[in-house]
Amino acid sequence: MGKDKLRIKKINSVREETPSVKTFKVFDPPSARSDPGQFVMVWVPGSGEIPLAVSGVDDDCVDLTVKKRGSTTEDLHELEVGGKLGIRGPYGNGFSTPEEPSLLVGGGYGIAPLRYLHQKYSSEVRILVVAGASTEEELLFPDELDPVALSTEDGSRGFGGTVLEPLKKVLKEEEVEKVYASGPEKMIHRVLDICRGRNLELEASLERIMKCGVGICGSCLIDGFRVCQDGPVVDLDQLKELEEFGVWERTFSGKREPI
Amino acid sequence: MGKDKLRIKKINSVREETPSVKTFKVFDPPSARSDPGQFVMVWVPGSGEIPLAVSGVDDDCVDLTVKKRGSTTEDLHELEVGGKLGIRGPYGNGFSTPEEPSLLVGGGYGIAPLRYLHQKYSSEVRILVVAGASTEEELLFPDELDPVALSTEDGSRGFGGTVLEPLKKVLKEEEVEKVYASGPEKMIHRVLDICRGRNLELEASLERIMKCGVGICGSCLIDGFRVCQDGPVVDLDQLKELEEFGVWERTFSGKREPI
Amino acid sequence: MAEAKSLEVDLAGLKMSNPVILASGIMGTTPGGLARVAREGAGGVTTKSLGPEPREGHPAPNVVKVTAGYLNAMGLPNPGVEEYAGELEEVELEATVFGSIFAHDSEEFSRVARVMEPTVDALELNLSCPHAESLGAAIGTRPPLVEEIVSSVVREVNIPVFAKLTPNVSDITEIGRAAETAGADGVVAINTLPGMAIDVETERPILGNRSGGLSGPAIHPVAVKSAYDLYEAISIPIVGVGGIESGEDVVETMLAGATAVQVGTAIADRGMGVFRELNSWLADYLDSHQVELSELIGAAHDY
Amino acid sequence: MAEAKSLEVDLAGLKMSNPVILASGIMGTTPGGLARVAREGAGGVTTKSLGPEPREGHPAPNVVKVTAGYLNAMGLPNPGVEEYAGELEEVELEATVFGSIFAHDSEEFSRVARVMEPTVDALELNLSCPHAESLGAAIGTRPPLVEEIVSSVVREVNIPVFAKLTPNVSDITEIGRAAETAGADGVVAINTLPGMAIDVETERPILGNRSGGLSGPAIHPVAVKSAYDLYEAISIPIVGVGGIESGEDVVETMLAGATAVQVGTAIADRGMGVFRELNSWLADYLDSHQVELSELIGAAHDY
Ligand SMILES: Cc1cc2nc3c(=O)[nH]c(=O)nc-3n(C[C@H](O)[C@H](O)[C@H](O)COP(=O)(O)OP(=O)(O)OC[C@H]3O[C@@H](n4cnc5c(N)ncnc54)[C@H](O)[C@@H]3O)c2cc1C
Ligand SMILES: Cc1cc2nc3c(=O)[nH]c(=O)nc-3n(C[C@H](O)[C@H](O)[C@H](O)COP(=O)(O)OP(=O)(O)OC[C@H]3O[C@@H](n4cnc5c(N)ncnc54)[C@H](O)[C@@H]3O)c2cc1C
Ligand SMILES: Cc1cc2nc3c(=O)[nH]c(=O)nc-3n(C[C@H](O)[C@H](O)[C@H](O)COP(=O)(O)O)c2cc1C
Ligand SMILES: Cc1cc2nc3c(=O)[nH]c(=O)nc-3n(C[C@H](O)[C@H](O)[C@H](O)COP(=O)(O)O)c2cc1C
Ligand code: FES
Ligand code: FES
Repeated sequence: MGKDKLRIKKINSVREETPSVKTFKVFDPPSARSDPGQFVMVWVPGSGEIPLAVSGVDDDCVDLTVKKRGSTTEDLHELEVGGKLGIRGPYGNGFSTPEEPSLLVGGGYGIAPLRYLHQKYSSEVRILVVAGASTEEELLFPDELDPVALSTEDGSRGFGGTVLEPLKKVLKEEEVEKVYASGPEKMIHRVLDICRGRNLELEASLERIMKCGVGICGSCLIDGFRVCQDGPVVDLDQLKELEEFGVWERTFSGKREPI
Repeated sequence: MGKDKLRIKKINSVREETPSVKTFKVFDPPSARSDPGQFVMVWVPGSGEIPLAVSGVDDDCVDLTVKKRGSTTEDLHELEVGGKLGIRGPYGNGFSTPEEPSLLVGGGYGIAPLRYLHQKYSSEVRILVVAGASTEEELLFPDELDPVALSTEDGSRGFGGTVLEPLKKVLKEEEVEKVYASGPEKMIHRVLDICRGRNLELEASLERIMKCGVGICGSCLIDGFRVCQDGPVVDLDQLKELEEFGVWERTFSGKREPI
Repeated sequence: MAEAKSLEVDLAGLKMSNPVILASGIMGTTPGGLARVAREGAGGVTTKSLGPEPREGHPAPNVVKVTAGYLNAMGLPNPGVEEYAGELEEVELEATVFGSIFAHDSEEFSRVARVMEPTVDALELNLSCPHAESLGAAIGTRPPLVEEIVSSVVREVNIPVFAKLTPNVSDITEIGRAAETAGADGVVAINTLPGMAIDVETERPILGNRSGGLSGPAIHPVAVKSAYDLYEAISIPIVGVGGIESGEDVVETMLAGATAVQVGTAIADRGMGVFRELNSWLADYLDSHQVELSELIGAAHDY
Repeated sequence: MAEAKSLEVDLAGLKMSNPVILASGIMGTTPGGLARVAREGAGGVTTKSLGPEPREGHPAPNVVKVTAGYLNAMGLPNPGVEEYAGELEEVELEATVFGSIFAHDSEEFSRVARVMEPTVDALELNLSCPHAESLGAAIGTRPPLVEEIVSSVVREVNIPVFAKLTPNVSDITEIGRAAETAGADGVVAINTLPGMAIDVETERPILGNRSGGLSGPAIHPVAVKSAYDLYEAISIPIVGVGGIESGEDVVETMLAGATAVQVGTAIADRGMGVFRELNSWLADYLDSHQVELSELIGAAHDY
């Protein structure tokens, strides 16, 4: 059984990060022992079950930083302190321990797992952050992560457009050995190109539809790679091998559709 | 699962103890870690499954000392070195550690668990043995146990009759604080009377029909006492409380019959 | 502080001190075994299934451990209903007593029921033993037969009659409905699932009877679904059985629709203390959730 | 030293490199998943069950862990047979490929079979999914329907056709016989058992679909008994499925009567390496027992 059995937990605190993102703190020792990059499956009773990255750890509590997007995240956003969630996991693998000057690049709520990585290692290793958001007010954890560069889609702060421009700029200016990326697959696909061009190491956290989290249902497959178990963190060499990566995604039926 | 799962083992050696009793040595670490008095359930493939006391331990091997009685023990006696047995357990509780001058009294193959007790503790504590058998040649472990007194039903050696006479004699002559008894229920019933009369401590190992060994089937009940789990070792206080002890036994159907 | 919640339950008119009942075939081979379980805190106890004649049962091995449960092929050993009922009269029991019976046909069922009636509080008809050839399995899978047997026993006796159902059917609610139509006061679900274990060293089926019935945590999800489905289909009370090991399992089974539960195999792994443990967990649950026991029954159907 | 024993097996004319097949619905949602499992050493791979139209499946949660297994209620998500077959053509697979299909009636089954046929080595008819309303469960529990569907597909295609059976019947051999009579080349047994889990904190059924199918070690004894009973009843080959996790489980299932086995849920606990592990255990077993793989099939029936 262990980590796979559903654990019902009460929400300890809720923090509004941006108009569309909240962080839920939950007492849950098993996921508080996760590595940055791992995720949990979160059941919102009466609504649905979704994968969420651990965005931080505080003793035996975990932070879940959730963007309001569709039905389940909306219902989750309705929950207050004391509200009940089901949690199982943590699942998948985590990022490696950053040992050299590293750069974290995150788009949207994709910054969530990177925030945990930053929290855990930024006192030991030089870690720079480049972040992107739709608008200035949607920027996540600006104070904690103190990004060296950033972008907003509407140009309200930093570069206008995607996070790729500030990323390239920083890579030109700063000494960086390794990039950690998390965000939409399209973005990661581009980051991969950028890293390959510059001979940088890369680890990225991927997202797919995850119905089981335990590696059997096949909903998260990229080629034969199970993002839930073999990922969600992949390195550059793995990404190069994945033919469907950045090209095809899978719908709930398993049908492939262009990304 | 643990000790309850059936383990298939090959017989390491077979020793003929008497014309009707053989000792089978089997490599089986779980039962080699048993306490004297505990028993195992032994499957003789193609024949049946029966409870057998551990009669000795030798590293990771156990001795099973078996009297040929009916179909399953006959089939077991046919097995040779390399023959396969299924073993589960050990089950039940064991004898307490003898700490004062003790006397072991065993009738027939009932001596089996006492032999293990003797093997384990006779170098530390003064332990006397009184044994009974049907005939001289059926006497078990005479050299190892070196009985101070014995009986045979046919009078071919020691007292003629049951083990009770030599027992009473030894209790008169020797300093003994505690008696450990194993054998037919009728015998133990008498030993109980003897010990109560003399204010001696008593522990006895009981035998009943045991179909499961794990405390659910109810075939081994004496009143509400499950010999397989709550026993097979009982002390004097427990025996006093058992109304059916020595009076009623249960057949395979659960019907009670006078002992 | 609020008063401690009561564990008392009314099961088809039977007032029980708590909803945890000993399942048939476990420890109930003798009335002495029932008395022990009653002392250990069970609200009710069920006898071994008793038939018209004494039976020795199947050859050993009778029990084999499998992952998360046991296979058993006892083969309904029992001393016969006369013998057992006689012995039962001598024993004082501080729990509600369910007399489990089996037979070949409705006439024989009625006869056995008549003998059992004076010594028990309720009857449980074992329509479902999966491993006694021509006894049980065939009966419990056919609604018309179930109806015939239940109504014949109900006519015969004046105590509550429960029909124990096998999960070995495509739709357990059909059998539950047949029992209800025939006048059963409640149903008990589920009996064991048919299963088998073969030893790879000797290539032999391990059980003396080759195959047997699967019990224990392995079958718990099947038991929960059975209680849930029956709750939608019938309005007589349901006693939930199958792999209940913890207080959580008790509550889960009640939320599915059970008014009370039975516990069997858990005794092997948890010991005789399991009845007290389940009840104390249950009491804590009622307290901390500020809910009455009766409110749990079928509550999962609200969602 | 004796030569290493071969793991090759002939299953209804299909030559497989070893008898361990990926079960339907596990990893087979995409042909890429099948390719991965083939690389991991499976002798055969089965596609997710494909239907005539795309289906998104049931709402989440789709999977919940229970003791010794999982409950799943995927709800047969699949991109539709056309889409899948198209994608399957692009992929090179080093294993025997079984195309699992489902449909509402015999005519639809035949249509889906026709689309699938060119891209697979054999067909597996999912007559047994217990949790897609009106799909599967009803069909697989009724012998005449099974017969009708199997014979219609067998007439339609020129590759081996396997019928996958549900254990959710009183007598699985009736269904097996119906499949054999209708010309099936083999049967696959078993699919999941109906089950349910309810959370005691929220009082809610956990699965989005409320109930689901139980898989994993919990159901293994049921799978062994099914294979054993089918072996006595029919003479077409049996593929054993259900809770197989270890080499010992493979041998046990073959001794019961299976010519090959399928593995699903074990991937969750044992990882993708499970196919290699089972095969290497099996090879060691054959060596140390000096027995041919084919001699295992049904050997437990000699006792
Ligand atoms: C490994 C991983 C980590 C993630 N971490 C975060 C995070 O830290 N913060 C965050 O905000 N988001 C995260 N996501 C994305 C998050 O899971 C989706 O935003 C969420 O599932 C959307 O659900 P919805 O109902 O709000 O939206 P909709 O798109 O309307 O989805 C409706 C339903 O579809 C299902 N569904 C949707 N997306 C997924 C999915 N990816 N997997 C399984 N089921 C899905 C759910 O059942 C949901 O109820 C992560 C995703 C993955 C794969
Ligand atoms: C705790 C305990 C320890 C024992 N230790 C020993 C020992 O060390 N040495 C020894 O020789 N004998 C011991 N016995 C007795 C031994 O179990 C019986 O002698 C043996 O079961 C007889 O089987 P049989 O087939 O030879 O005889 P039969 O009397 O012909 O029995 C036929 C069948 O009945 C069943 N059966 C018979 N007796 C029992 C029983 N007590 N429990 C369960 N099933 C039974 C078996 O299935 C057997 O195949 C012990 C018994 C118990 C309860
Ligand atoms: C050893 C054993 C003997 C059983 N004997 C009977 C019986 O005689 N009559 C009956 O109705 N059920 C019998 N059962 C089934 C149980 O009453 C119960 O329905 C089943 O074991 C599931 O519950 P559990 O998982 O709590 O054991 C027996 C079960 C076991 C394990
Ligand atoms: C997540 C999941 C999805 C499944 N999907 C299907 C399916 O689409 N078609 C099918 O015939 N069986 C399906 N099954 C049943 C399996 O093929 C198999 O029969 C069952 O799980 C028992 O085997 P196991 O214990 O090895 O998993 C599914 C099982 C699981 C766990
Ligand atoms: S989410 Fe099911 S296999 Fe990855
Ligand atoms: S042998 Fe079954 S309860 Fe003791």
